[in-house]
Amino acid sequence: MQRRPASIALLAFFLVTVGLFCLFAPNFATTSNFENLMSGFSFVAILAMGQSFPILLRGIDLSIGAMVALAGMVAFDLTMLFHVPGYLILPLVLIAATGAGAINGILIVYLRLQPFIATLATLAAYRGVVYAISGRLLIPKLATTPITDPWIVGIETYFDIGGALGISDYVHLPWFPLSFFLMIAIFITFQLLLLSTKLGRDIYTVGGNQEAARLAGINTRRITIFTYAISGFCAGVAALVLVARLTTSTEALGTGMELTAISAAVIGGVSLQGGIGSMFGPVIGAFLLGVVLIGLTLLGASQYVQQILTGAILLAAVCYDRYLVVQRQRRAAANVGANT
Amino acid sequence: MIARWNLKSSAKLSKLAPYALPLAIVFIVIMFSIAEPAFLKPENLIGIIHQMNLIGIMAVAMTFVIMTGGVDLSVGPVLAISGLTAFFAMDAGLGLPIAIAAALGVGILIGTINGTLVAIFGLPPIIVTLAMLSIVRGLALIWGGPEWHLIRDQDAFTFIGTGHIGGISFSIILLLVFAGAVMFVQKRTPIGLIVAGIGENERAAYLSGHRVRLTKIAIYGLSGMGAALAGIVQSSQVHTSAAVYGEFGTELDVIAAIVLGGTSLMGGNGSIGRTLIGVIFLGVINNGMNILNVTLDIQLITKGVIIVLAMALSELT
Amino acid sequence: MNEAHLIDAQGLGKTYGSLAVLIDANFTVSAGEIRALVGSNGAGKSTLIKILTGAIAPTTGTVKVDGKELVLGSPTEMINSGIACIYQHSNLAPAMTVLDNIFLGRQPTKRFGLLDRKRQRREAEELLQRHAIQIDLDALVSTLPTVKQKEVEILKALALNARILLMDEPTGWLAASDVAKLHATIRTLKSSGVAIVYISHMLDEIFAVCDTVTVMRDGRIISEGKVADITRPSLVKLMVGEKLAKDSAQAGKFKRMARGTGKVRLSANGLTKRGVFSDISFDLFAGEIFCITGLIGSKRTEFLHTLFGSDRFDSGELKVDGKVISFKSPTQAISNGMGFVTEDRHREGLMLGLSISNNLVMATLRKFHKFGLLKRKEIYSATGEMITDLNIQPPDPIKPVRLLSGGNQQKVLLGKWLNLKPKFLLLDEPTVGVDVGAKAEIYAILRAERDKGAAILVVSSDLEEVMTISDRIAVMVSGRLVAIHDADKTTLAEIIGEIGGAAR
Amino acid sequence: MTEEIKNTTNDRRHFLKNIALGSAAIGGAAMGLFGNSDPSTGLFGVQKANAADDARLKMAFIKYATDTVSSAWSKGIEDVLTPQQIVDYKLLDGQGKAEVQVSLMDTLISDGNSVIFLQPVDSVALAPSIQKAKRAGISVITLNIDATEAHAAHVEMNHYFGAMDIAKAMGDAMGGKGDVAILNAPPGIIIRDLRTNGFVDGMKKHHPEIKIVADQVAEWSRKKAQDVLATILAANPKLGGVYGVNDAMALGAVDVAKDKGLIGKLVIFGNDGETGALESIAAGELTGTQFTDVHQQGRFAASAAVVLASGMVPATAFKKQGHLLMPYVIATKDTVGQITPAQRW
Repeated sequence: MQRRPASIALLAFFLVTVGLFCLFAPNFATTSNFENLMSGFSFVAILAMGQSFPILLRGIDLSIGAMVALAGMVAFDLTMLFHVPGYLILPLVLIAATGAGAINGILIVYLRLQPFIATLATLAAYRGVVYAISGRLLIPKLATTPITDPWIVGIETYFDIGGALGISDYVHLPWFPLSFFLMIAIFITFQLLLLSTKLGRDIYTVGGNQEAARLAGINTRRITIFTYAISGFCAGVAALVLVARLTTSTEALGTGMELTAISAAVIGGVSLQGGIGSMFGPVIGAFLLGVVLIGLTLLGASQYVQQILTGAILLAAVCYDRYLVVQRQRRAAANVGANT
Repeated sequence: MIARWNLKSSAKLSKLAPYALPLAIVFIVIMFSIAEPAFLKPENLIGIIHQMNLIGIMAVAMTFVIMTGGVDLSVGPVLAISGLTAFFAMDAGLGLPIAIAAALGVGILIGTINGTLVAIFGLPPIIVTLAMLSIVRGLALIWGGPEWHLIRDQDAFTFIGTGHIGGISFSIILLLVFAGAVMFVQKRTPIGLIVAGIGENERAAYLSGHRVRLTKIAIYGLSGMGAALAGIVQSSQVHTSAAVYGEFGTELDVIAAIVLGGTSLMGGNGSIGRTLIGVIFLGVINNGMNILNVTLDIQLITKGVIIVLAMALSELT
Repeated sequence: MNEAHLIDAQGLGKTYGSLAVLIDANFTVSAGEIRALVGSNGAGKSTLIKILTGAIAPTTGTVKVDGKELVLGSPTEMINSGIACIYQHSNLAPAMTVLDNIFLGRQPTKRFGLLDRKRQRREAEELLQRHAIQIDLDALVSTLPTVKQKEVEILKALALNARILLMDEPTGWLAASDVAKLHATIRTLKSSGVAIVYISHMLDEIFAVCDTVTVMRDGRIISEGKVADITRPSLVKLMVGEKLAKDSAQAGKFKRMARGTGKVRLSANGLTKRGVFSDISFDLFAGEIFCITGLIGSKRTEFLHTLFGSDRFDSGELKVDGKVISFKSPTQAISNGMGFVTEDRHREGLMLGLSISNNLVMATLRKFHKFGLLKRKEIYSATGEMITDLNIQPPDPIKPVRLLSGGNQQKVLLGKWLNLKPKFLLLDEPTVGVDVGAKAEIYAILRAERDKGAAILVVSSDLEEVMTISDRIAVMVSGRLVAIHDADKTTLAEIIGEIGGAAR
Repeated sequence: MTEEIKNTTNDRRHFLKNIALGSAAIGGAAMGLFGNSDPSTGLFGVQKANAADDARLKMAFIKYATDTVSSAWSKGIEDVLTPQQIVDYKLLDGQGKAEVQVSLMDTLISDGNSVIFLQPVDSVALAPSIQKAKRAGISVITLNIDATEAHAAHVEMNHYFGAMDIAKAMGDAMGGKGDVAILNAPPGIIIRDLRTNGFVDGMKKHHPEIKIVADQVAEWSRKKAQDVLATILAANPKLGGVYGVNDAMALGAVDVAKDKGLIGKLVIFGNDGETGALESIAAGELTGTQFTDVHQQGRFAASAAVVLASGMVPATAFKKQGHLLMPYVIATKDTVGQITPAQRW
């Protein structure tokens, strides 16, 4: 069910791109490169999945970059300033990030702000909070001290699946980073949520036809707040992955990430019209961006060219999405005709 | 007349809403001047306008786009590439008029491409201009490289950003003239009405015989031109041009100013005059916090909270 | 009718500002009853339905289901009480499957809010079987033809285990064979004790499927009774009321100007748009009001759009003032002196946030500028005159149109095109949601325009209106013009027969 | 950090010792700031050292973001690497984001580079990547911002002491009293802290009577600096000095001073010493700046890279990285003439 030509086309495009780079980019088809891809872009995929929820409701969340920084700094402060054990930090960070996301939703629902404006305001405000609570600025020594808490740093662990299965003699598998499995876990959870729970169906309903949802007795306000909270939650997970990878957090963490996440979600076929899209698309979208960036770097293309190409892919994705809509309308019109 | 009617009508609509922003400005000004009397010095007040010059020009130019329910995220890189165009044109020995025409032309061209993709192909403006943001920045960097290009011995060009006429900074005059011209277009020509009509009800505007697509392309072109003009002014003010100017966040400031001025992102009626008030509002906040030597964290938090409060107020009244 | 009432509404009233759209309505339906709710446009049917579905709260009155009083204005409350509605407009989530849409907002769940997919499918299949409907449960709704979408809507309502089912023009988009199937379904429902409120203009359908009938007019319930006890002419008479007789008599005072001045302004010859309408031919004369009537879904609106250039026809020939032409855009039509008062004034007609004045000049800006500059004095005087002429209330040019009553909004929309001094005026349902007073004013305006020599083409489902204003009447059924009459040589009964009966 | 710098004197011999080998090579390259030697001559050829395996060497520079200093470094690096005909060199942009730099590091490591030049966004954040590079046998040379993980070499402008000297020079020019303002970078980057601390400590040490009345963020930008300084001047009309943490911000201050007729009255210092700033000094507008020969800094780094790539010193041999603090001059109207055109960037 929910099978759409868009996802298949996207997957095909992704595979072709990977194939081309494997053929032409030196050192692309190596296990270490795929490790890099997985560890470098899993968190982007997580953010893109989070961003997809507001977009499914015809909203947008511009504040995820600031929320990543906020969550990162909360983790930093808890461990470096307050020496809270890691097993407590992880849930606390996620609660903080989810709360920040929920605040976005509350502003949108109860103050009736447009999502763009509400999250534009919190984009500034959360970044301000990051500077305000930054333990690095408070105690400069901490700026050069890495985080060592095993619970946090442990997120940056690699698993030798091939070795564990005893097949490494036959196939050379990359080691999989934990962040990749986190991403997969979130993917499965969200996909399950969207496709197999009432809540998920309600999200699609509200996004697809808010009036119908209201008439069907769905609490649209609660759903709206929930989607922005999810976006915040994903920012929290991404922040933990980043903090583990960097062994610190910076005030500027996450700058501009909202645009990357929106791009990945839109490339992944999540429609700005609301109610259309799954979690599969954003994940592929994020890794497509990753493949292109890494592949072009290996080919020695200027990074400026990469920016142009990223924009072009984004444009192509919306064009294709638009093309599908037009096709659908044509078919619907033809159907009506056939029945009159 | 028509525009005055609009203003008056919204005044009747709800007594508070149209005055909320000016009142908020007055309130904030009073707060700042109590905290730091120097805030009220004439040179500081003029300084506020001077500082919001670039945002002001871009906001004025983008107001029409927002009025139609669109948005233009690509203004930052357009600002950069227009500065580069002016520099390279002058570097090649072309005269100032040609340099400026070329710079504005580049902005108009990019805006027109945005407009075409939005109006003809029906693509979502936010994504089109986001993609263009990336593409234009890439082009600017390839073309201009990472360096700052010093603009030397171009007195006429330098005058644009730093000169004075009768004691008033020319860049302020430029902003006022540009805003005046766009305001004139909005109030005295049919265009303002058509744009508002498209924003209110695009289908009805089409059925009223207006060239909706052409109008949309043109207003994105205007937005591009505004960004290009801002690029010229900035390059003139800082005597350099560089591909990295108009960094991320510029477009958000511009949009915030317009929306604070009361133009809804959903489209509909708007006014250049009120956009300028929105610009001044942001300018006063920034300037006041700088003059009070407030740290960056408080500045950012205050800015976010004030935007939320201002918007919530105008929604609720 | 003697059993306990399943639904019992007493003293319902609804006013918008000064306009009362529903007045002291008492409405009761029993289990196993199929109740027809009829009345011309603006009679208050939709308001009653909206109150019963919780979409709006009434100004006065109570609603009880099974003797229990309900909190009004809450869709959830109404759904929980077993009231479901099939609307004219789609209320589906287009990007979701049929299965999901049937259970929209109330999918069966297991623990942890997980969907019970098996149960959902089983229930849906039972539903399909019980009502003998065939549909692919896994198809996306957006890929289905409109008729199938309607079935999904019906299934959605049925799946609510609704005991009271409101159907608002359920057959508007259905083909004849589907109508029969739907009626069979409705009878099945009736036998299982469901109460059905059936709203339709189709008298045939009412006589075919309904037990009882409630007639509404001008916001009031004026008659209730068994269908078996009533004849078709007497029902029609109840619907249109004494007023029509009076108005018709009055209309008699106005000269019918069939074929107007005798000069053909617009001539359609075999106009066809594949799958929408076909082979439409007629002449429109200067100085006449030509009405096309028919049911919702008979493609009259689509036809007007192709005349106006906002849509294209595939074949046929359109002559305007003797020249063969097909307008490529509204701009072109307007510059040829054609105006179009669209049906949905909120979606296609007005800029609600703009002032009366701005709306009035919206279609004629080219007349109000010189060298690109607005001639504001002229706008001021022209809109001032127009406001006075049309008696737009309040006469405040800067008032946003959003704040006006429906009738005044409609007058603004009309005035926008009158500014054009149109040679042709197309009007699509020109008096929907307009109170009686404004209606009369609008009719007077139309007659005045006719007398000035404009060729006026009105599309209306409101037979009262058609009989009142038209010089000639055409009947459109499923995309075809089935008859054209001179207004003074036909009768209401004949027209109703052609609309509802003859076609099916 | 400060302490570490004090211990590591700004003596280039310290650097040479750490580099351990190839003193001749570095000697040629590092002939001294104001010498006129061609830095690319007299080097050990990597050609020679690697002649046997005929493989091309890959080197890359991950810059902080797109700015003038990085470009000048890159140019200096190319000066040295281009004559080495078997070196492929590329320049990558970290976009000011730690996670981008980490990802680029990963890519370069799996691409088999032999030396990576890096200006880390953050000292700690890039440490794991540097560790990973070392495991892969890749030498990492950091520029300006040190990393907490030990690596092959670190070449740094002398931020802290330079800023102290600027404070001294500014105080001297102001006659030992008055108010000064700082046009600063956003917090969270080490260069900002070093320069600000150096300046504050310098004022305390040399001119305790001078008060720092404003410290505002101008985001490295000339335009923002103009706006911020104009505002600061409104509140502090008697302001005597302005320190721009980079030259762009200092030039923004000059623009304001020009506009308000304060040239000559307002003492303005910048940092880095890019061409525009030097011209401004010569024209008597900007009071001074800390000039570092950034090309030379790039050449030093590249020379070290060449030595490392020759394979005679394994990257793993470094327990603690070689450390070079670049020599600098406080360029003022009197000294600016000594800086030759070749040294300007």
